[in-house]
Amino acid sequence: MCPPLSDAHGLPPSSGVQQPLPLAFVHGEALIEKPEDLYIPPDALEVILESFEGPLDLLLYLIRKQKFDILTLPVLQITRQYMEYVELMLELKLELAAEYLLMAAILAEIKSRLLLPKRPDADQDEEDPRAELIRRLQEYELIKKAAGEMDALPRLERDLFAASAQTSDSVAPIRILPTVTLHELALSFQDVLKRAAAFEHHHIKKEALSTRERMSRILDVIRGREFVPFAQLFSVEEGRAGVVVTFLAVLELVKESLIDLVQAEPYADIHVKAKLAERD
Amino acid sequence: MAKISDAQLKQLVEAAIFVAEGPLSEEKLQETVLLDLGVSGKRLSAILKELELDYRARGIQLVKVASGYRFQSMDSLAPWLSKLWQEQAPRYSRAMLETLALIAYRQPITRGEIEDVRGVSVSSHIIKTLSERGWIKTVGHKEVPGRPALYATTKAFLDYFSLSSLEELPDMQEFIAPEQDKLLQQDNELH
Amino acid sequence: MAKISDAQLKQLVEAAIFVAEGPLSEEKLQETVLLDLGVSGKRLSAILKELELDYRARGIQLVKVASGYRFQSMDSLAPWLSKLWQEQAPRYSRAMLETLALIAYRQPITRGEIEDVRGVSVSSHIIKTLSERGWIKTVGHKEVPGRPALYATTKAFLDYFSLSSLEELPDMQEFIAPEQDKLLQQDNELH
Repeated sequence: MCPPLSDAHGLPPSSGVQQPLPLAFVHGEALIEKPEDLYIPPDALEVILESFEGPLDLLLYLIRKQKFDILTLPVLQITRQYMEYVELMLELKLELAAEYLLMAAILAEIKSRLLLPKRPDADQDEEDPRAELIRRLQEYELIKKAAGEMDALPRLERDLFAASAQTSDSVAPIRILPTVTLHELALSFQDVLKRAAAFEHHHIKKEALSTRERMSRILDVIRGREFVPFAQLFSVEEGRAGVVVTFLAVLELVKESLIDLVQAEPYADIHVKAKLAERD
Repeated sequence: MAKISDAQLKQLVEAAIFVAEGPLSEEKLQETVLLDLGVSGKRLSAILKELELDYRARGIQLVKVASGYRFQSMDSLAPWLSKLWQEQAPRYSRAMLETLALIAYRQPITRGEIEDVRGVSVSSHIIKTLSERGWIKTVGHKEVPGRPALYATTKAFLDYFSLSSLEELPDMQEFIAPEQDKLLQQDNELH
Repeated sequence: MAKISDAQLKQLVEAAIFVAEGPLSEEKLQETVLLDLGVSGKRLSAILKELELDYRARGIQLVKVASGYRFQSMDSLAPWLSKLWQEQAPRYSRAMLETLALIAYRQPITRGEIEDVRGVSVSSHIIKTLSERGWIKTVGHKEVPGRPALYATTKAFLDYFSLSSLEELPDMQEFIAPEQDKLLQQDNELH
């Protein structure tokens, strides 16, 4: 539900930018009271009543409709009319926001204060009880007007459409590649060497006898030979660590299908044979 | 391309504004298509002015909105152009427009302050819709109990309404209380 | 609008092609923006022809593609317009720089050898990125199991770093402490 905006004078929706509600208006004026000679379907009345944005909006409408001046705010008449509308809303079982009843209370309070005779010793500076309500009504009217003007501003999708063109086929996103300086490159090299050095310092044996290296060496040893006795791959001088690395290298080579292990019969010597087909 | 002729510059700037996804500011033009071409700000402004004149009599116009330059259709053509789309342009309820107007004119503002002026509560749905459209954003929190969010409008809001700054909103002066005026000015200086 | 002047028709057709989401055919124009305006096919064609001529010297051009008319940027502007979509690639990782450094200083070198020195595996992504940048290339295969590729730097690499030859790379001796130097030598002997 989007009720039309009223015009700048606070009269409910005449010919705003948005669509007026046809049944609810006559000569640009909302038909709230049931005129004697015109039947308004209850639905339309509901729509009209629902179109108020709150108690301030309703009050403003009543004031403007009666051509009252906000500044003099005839509280007695306005309160009576306001209550009539609120009762109508209750009668139609409209979901009445608590704000409407709060406003009714405020109006009643202002009314009673105005009716009370002023005591002679009363503070001369005592504020007019209507002042706060008048200020609020003025402020609300201003924002209502601003909203109306904002709605009338030309805007995208409704009044304006962004104009665009396609790029020709050869337009392609450019990726700016990171820059690298020679200094960075040298430092990186230095870093990696330092790290490798530190690594070797702590694990010097492991590194010297690295599996990969041993794999290459084993392949080198068996190259061009038919069968190499398994034991020949090991050298005692390297000690336990060396034996382990060689063994791991052999397993790795088998796994990568670079060599075959051959045993003629159980408990016979194991021989190592290069998988020639795999080479080159 | 160390040097670029005026004719080439105009073609380049024109094409860039047309193919870019959103409005293009002069800064953005300098950082992208004009990069390394050494086009002075003065020369660029002159070219933009020329383009604006070139299109004045055409069906689309070069306009400057908050986030930069864009081409847009003449608003008098809207009734015919809108037939290109099946759906109608979205309409906004009075509640939404009044909330938006309050945020635009009184920013930064809290939800409570909006409710005080409107005399009714502001639904979360409205705040959510305005945020999702990218028209409003939270710019801070008010140092009062509950630290409510302070809302302000965005450049996208100005772009949507084809405005280049908040000052172009109708009747700005009436709405601005002195201290807010100062804030607004500060805000503009930041942009 | 029962009658539309040629000037108005041109503005409308122009704006429609600019604001439409895709190319607009003459039929689609007739069914949408020109609906009920009674514009003959001949008149529309003439207007489109005029528009095409109007834009011939501009940064964007009216072109007819399979599904209709659209405006598109002049092809010759592509290198500059592409910059509207430029993105900064993230900085190279340490792994990337170290790999490049090893290839530069120890070329020709296999991936396995780089991994041995760095102590971690070298991702295919790194080799791919460096190859795509044109800084490294495969110069052969090492005659060891698996015949791994031997990488070396390219002329483009030298050009990028303004070097005329690899000898101009900063001398590592300056950096390397004696014991590291020894290790380096050992390492070199293995090659």
